[in-house]
Amino acid sequence: APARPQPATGAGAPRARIGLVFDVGGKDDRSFNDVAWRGLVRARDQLGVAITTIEPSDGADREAALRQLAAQHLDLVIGVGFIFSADLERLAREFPDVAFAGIDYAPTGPDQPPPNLAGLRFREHEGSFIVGAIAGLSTRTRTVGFVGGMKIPLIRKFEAGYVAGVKHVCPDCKVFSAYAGTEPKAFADPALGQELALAQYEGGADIVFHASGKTGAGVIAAARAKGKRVIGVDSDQFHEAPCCVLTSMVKQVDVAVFDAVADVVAGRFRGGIRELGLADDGVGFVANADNAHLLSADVVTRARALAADVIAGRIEVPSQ
Amino acid sequence: MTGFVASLITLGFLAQVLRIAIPYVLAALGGTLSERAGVIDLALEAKLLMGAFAAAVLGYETGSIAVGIAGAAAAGVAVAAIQALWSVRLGADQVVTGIALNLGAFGFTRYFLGVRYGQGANSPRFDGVGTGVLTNPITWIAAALVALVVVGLWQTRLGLRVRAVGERPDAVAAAGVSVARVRWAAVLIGGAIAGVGGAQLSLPVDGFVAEASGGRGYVALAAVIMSGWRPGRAALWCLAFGLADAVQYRMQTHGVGLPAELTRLLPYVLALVLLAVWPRRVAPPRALGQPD
Amino acid sequence: MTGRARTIHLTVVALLATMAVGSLLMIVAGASPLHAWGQLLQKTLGERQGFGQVLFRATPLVFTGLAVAVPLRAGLFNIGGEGQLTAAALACAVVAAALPPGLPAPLAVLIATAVAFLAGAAVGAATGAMRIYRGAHEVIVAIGLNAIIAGVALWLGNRSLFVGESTRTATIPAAAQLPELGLAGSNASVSALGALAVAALMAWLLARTRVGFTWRMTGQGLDAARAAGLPVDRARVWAMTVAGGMAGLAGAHFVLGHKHAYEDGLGRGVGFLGIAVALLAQGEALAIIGAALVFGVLGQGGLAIASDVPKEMVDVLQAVVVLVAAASLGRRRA
Amino acid sequence: MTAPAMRVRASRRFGDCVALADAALEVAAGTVHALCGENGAGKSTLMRVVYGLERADRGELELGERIDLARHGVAQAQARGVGMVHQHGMLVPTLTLADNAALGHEPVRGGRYDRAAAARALVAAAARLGQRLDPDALAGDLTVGEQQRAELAMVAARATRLLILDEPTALLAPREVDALFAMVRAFADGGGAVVLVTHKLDEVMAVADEVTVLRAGRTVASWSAEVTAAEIARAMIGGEPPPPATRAPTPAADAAIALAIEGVAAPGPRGGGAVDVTLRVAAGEVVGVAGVEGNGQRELALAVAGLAPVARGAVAVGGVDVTRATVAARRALGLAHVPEDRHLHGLVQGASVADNVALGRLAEVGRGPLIDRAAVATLTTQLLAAHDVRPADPAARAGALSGGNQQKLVVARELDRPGLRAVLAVHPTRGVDLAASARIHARLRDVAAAGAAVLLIAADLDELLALCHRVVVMHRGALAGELAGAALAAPDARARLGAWMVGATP
Ligand SMILES: Nc1ncnc2c1ncn2[C@@H]1O[C@H](COP(=O)(O)OP(=O)(O)OP(=O)(O)O)[C@@H](O)[C@H]1O
Ligand SMILES: Nc1ncnc2c1ncn2[C@@H]1O[C@H](COP(=O)(O)OP(=O)(O)OP(=O)(O)O)[C@@H](O)[C@H]1O
Ligand SMILES: [Mg+2]
Ligand SMILES: [Mg+2]
Repeated sequence: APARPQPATGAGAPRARIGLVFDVGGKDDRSFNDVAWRGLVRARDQLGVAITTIEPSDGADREAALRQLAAQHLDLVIGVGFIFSADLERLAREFPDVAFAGIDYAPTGPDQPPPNLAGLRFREHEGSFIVGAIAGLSTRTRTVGFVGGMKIPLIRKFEAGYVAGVKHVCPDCKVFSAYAGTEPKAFADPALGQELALAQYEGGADIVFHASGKTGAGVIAAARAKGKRVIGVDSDQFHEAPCCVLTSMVKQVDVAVFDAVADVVAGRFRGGIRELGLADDGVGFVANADNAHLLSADVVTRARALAADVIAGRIEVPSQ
Repeated sequence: MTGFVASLITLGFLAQVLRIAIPYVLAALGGTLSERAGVIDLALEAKLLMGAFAAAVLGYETGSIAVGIAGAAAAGVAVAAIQALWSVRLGADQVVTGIALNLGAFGFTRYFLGVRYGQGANSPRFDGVGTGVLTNPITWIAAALVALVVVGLWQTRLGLRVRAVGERPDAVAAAGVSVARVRWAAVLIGGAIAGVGGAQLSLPVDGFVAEASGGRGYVALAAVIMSGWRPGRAALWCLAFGLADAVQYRMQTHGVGLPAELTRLLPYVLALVLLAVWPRRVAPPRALGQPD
Repeated sequence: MTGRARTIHLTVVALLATMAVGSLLMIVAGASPLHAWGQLLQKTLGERQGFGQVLFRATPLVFTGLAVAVPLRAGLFNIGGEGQLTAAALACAVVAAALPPGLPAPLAVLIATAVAFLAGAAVGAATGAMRIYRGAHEVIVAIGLNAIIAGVALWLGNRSLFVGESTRTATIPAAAQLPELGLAGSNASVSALGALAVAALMAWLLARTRVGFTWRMTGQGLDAARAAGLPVDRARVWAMTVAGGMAGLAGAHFVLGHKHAYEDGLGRGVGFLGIAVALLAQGEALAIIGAALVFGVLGQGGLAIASDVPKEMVDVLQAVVVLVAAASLGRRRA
Repeated sequence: MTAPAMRVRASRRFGDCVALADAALEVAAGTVHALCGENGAGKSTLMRVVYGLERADRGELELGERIDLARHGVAQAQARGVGMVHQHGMLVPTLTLADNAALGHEPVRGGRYDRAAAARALVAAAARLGQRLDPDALAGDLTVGEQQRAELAMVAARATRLLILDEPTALLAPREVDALFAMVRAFADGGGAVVLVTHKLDEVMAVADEVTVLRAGRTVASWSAEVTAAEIARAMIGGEPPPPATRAPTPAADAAIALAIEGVAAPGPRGGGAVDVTLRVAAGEVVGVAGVEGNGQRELALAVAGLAPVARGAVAVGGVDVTRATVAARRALGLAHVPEDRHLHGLVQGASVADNVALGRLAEVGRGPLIDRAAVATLTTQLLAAHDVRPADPAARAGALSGGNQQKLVVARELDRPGLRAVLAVHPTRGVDLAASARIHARLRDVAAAGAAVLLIAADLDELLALCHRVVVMHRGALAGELAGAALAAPDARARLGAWMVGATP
């Protein structure tokens, strides 16, 4: 993208310079990266910071992109995606004067991350558990599906929570599950997502939950074409298909990004790992006027109760 | 397991096979024409990618599917024109030219999206052709093109010249036919066909994503080679690839067989095993890769 | 034209074409070409950090460039650098992580590097054997192997090799890690020197040794070489084997000199770019160093000016460079 | 005399090579005109200019009227009744004869190519020449001779004014040559003009009414009256022709068998090939293999050289069985090979002369895993000088040498080797000029005299009769007859060999 440093609204020098590197799928994937971008834009508009973003094209490029931003000694460099974890640790050690934040950060060793690295994690399995329960309660065919992007532990978390949620409310419901592939491209292959979802719908599933980034655009397109229901991920994907998006497992990446920037601006940035779950509103599901016609009030009530149980520790949600 | 088997004998499955196979089929038809004329078509990947890109960008800008498909053909022709200029006119190495075009198309699509829409990985969404197979004009175009290429290659004047020029260009020249003109025609027509194949990668999913071709051009080239440079058979091979993919999706869905990382590899393993146990029987066009 | 005059001519034309197309792309993107080119060069050749990154990018390209050039000289096309690199990097990381503690650094590096070379070589050998003994086109075989290796590597990783929730293997011991070159803030490591040495070795091998001679003759005139009694089949399988080893060294560069572990997607794209590097260098082992540096400058420079021009501009420029090289070599064989 | 059927004057360079330097030719209607000259004299180039296949840098052309050479092309030439049968066949092997004949003039019906009409036209054209052919046969499945006859039928059907035959007899048996000349004669008698490109003087004497000689791209002589073969030869080479080849001394009767071919079958890729050949060549003996091309000689040679598998039978060099041995092992035993196709099997065209020498002599210039470049340089310089290869530049690209010099280089490398036991020479002087041919003949003689067994496969009976102690004829993959000793010197030797070549019993 012409990710030119965008001047802060209002006059004068920016209050901080922020860099962000996107994950595979890129800006406008209408999912994960999109939420991060929204958080950054809000920070730019409300906090008056200058932003620079890079959409890396492939493997070897990613670390170089982060490094490029770090070498400019920006105030904060954000890596969107677990894939940046190891690179962020190393760069944080190399550039102690730069603050780093990693979304979906997963520590690569037993050591504490360096003090200038904030790792932001989400308990996706908790949110997935709730939308799984919603699916289990809403299915008419007693069959639901899951489409993952790349088969990696992070996405397994979504799947595990989702399956547990379905089974919790409907023990004999069937759950199909499929992954788009073995390369990062699996997060950016809507044609493939569409085929995987169609295979599930045609196999009898009437609700499919996707955790596949841009690939999900194909999953949603399949739902639209089939007139079946779909569960979005990361951001509220209702507007991708108002006919069909039952709910979305939202992940407040935008909040996390905005907060990290706000901390830097306010001079209270601190490193360490923060994990956001249902309890922190870091993950959740969407129930509002938009999707009220798809999501019955009973189901919402039941889902809220389950969320309370999870928060209270009465339900242990598996993450793998 | 029964669910898996049952899922294979549905119309939906058939439709899926077709949907997946169309880009391969069209790329392979285009590749066959070009290679039959003696020009190695390693640029299929670029033609698919540019076709997908042009279809999405023009579809979005004009709101017309027809314009999108025409644009895809034009984009394929544009790539083919560079390829022909380099291969036929300048006598450049055809493998090198193809690889370079693939690299360039990859960069150009992302660059253009960045400049025009401020995002390198995705084109803006618009209403494409949907997932229907019978309602998708590309399906019908593809069916017509398979017939046209087969008939064209074996039963028309140009087809005869294309087949001749890939074998003995000197003999064609001695018969008073311009070798360059026949090659240009074959490469450009092939480019248009492969470009339309690209449209199938973006129109059904309502937009273009970077690297939408995802190696399909190379797989299509494999089909061309395995078919012995026969368009009908190449199309069948492509259907087989589509079939393998679709079966694989359903294996995953129904939890049959191997882990997802491995089921995805079935088409590749299949192709390699076939190549290993079934050594090459058909010789390539003799002048393939020779500048003149 | 003599060889040297042709090289100069090619360089000048490639430079002009790159500048013309690049400037056009810059203007379309709304940037001033003068400023953008200035920045591109300043941030790559004018700064220690940037130059270090150029070296870092060029290093694996030398290896994957050689991985294409060697078989190219022997008449085979190696498009399998990606898979060879991946297999090698995984093997290298796993073995390096399992090395007994207390092993002296040079020995650890040597063992890990040898493993990478051998793993890549094994993949290359399989490709070559399929081509020579089964008649399967090496491009098709290599494309298949690339996909299969990527899938199997991820499967192995997910099953047992990745640590924790990551897609990364265990970090290798310090003894196996290559020291950095000390170009502040860059990733350049001593593997850059290794690349120089290996390129020189390959140049010598091609020019002076029996096996290099056999490769060259096989590539230029397979039937004549066979009729003269050269072991052309074996030589071509060996060329692919050595090529796999070269790509394997690129894998070692990433594992030992950069990431200190294997992670999914490591070095992805570098195998393919090696094709362009080798083609630009016309298959000459020493020229590959220069070609790799050109690509390093473009790649790093593109990132440096990404805020003005989409960095994919450099992919287009790399294509332009290769096209110019292809055209200027055009009919010279006649 | 009426206006000529064709008159041309042209200049043409290829890079540094001047192929035509204002070469001129005039052919009258109703005549057969022989165009002679050594290899590389420019005969083919001049004819290709007339036929519109080659551009002239400068020149003029008349085909009944002045032709603008800038707009001239094959289609234009054909439209004016010019037809040409090319020196190297011009059929597309994967197409049928009918498709080949139609190429460029495809009959079309209802938008489609009308294959049946093309086949009918070809059959009719062949019938006019008294030939029968299968229009649906794939060109590549035919022997070269059959291909050439088919091409002649295709071309003759269209040519009305001028028929150009570029060295048409190289692939024909003597009887077939007679038939061809009868046809040529008939064409001329019908008012057409014929250019017969050749450097075989007996053919010139037999059929031509007029003769033009090219040398180094220039027209050096032209006769329309009686002329002797010797005069033509002098004009062709610009001096006295070299003395005829001599035979090596006859080896002793008890000389050891150095090259043994025992019941060998070596099928070709499309069938045919050698069926059952037994041939033993003693040390010091020169054995010739005659035959019309496509009767298994090529497959036999490739099998002996180790370049094609032997289906049945055995091959031995110096008493050692090499049936399954590699090429390298055969060479180590002292087998040398002057291949038929020097472009394909002889030299690596893109490599230097020195590399090409090293290629065949690695045993001498290798030092362990390395190659001794000084040794290569010494050996190359010595070979180039000894065999008069020009230019004597070890760094020159082999492909840049003229055909004759390329062949001299191959012969030098192969026959100037230590430990030579057996020599396989296939068409060693094809396409080589007289002086170079003489050197190659002398060289073959010398290695035989020095004790090597020589198996000489050649099409030219004169060459075989002059050099060989014994000549066998191959027909349909098997040996059809053999002449040795005095029988070779008998006046009916040529006739007997010629009869065997077409499968008749003399
Ligand atoms: N060399 C040829 N000449 C004429 N027709 C051919 C030739 N090869 C194939 N055909 C016919 O053209 C039609 C389409 O050919 P297609 O491209 O499908 O190849 P194919 O099915 O592999 O050919 P085949 O069945 O002959 O092996 C078929 O009817 C086929 O028989
Ligand atoms: N396309 C070409 N490129 C370069 N040189 C050529 C080309 N065609 C012919 N020549 C050269 O031009 C000269 C004349 O060639 P030409 O084929 O006309 O000779 P020729 O008299 O027909 O010989 P031959 O008896 O061997 O057929 C030769 O030196 C030949 O090498
Ligand atoms: Mg068929
Ligand atoms: Mg000639």
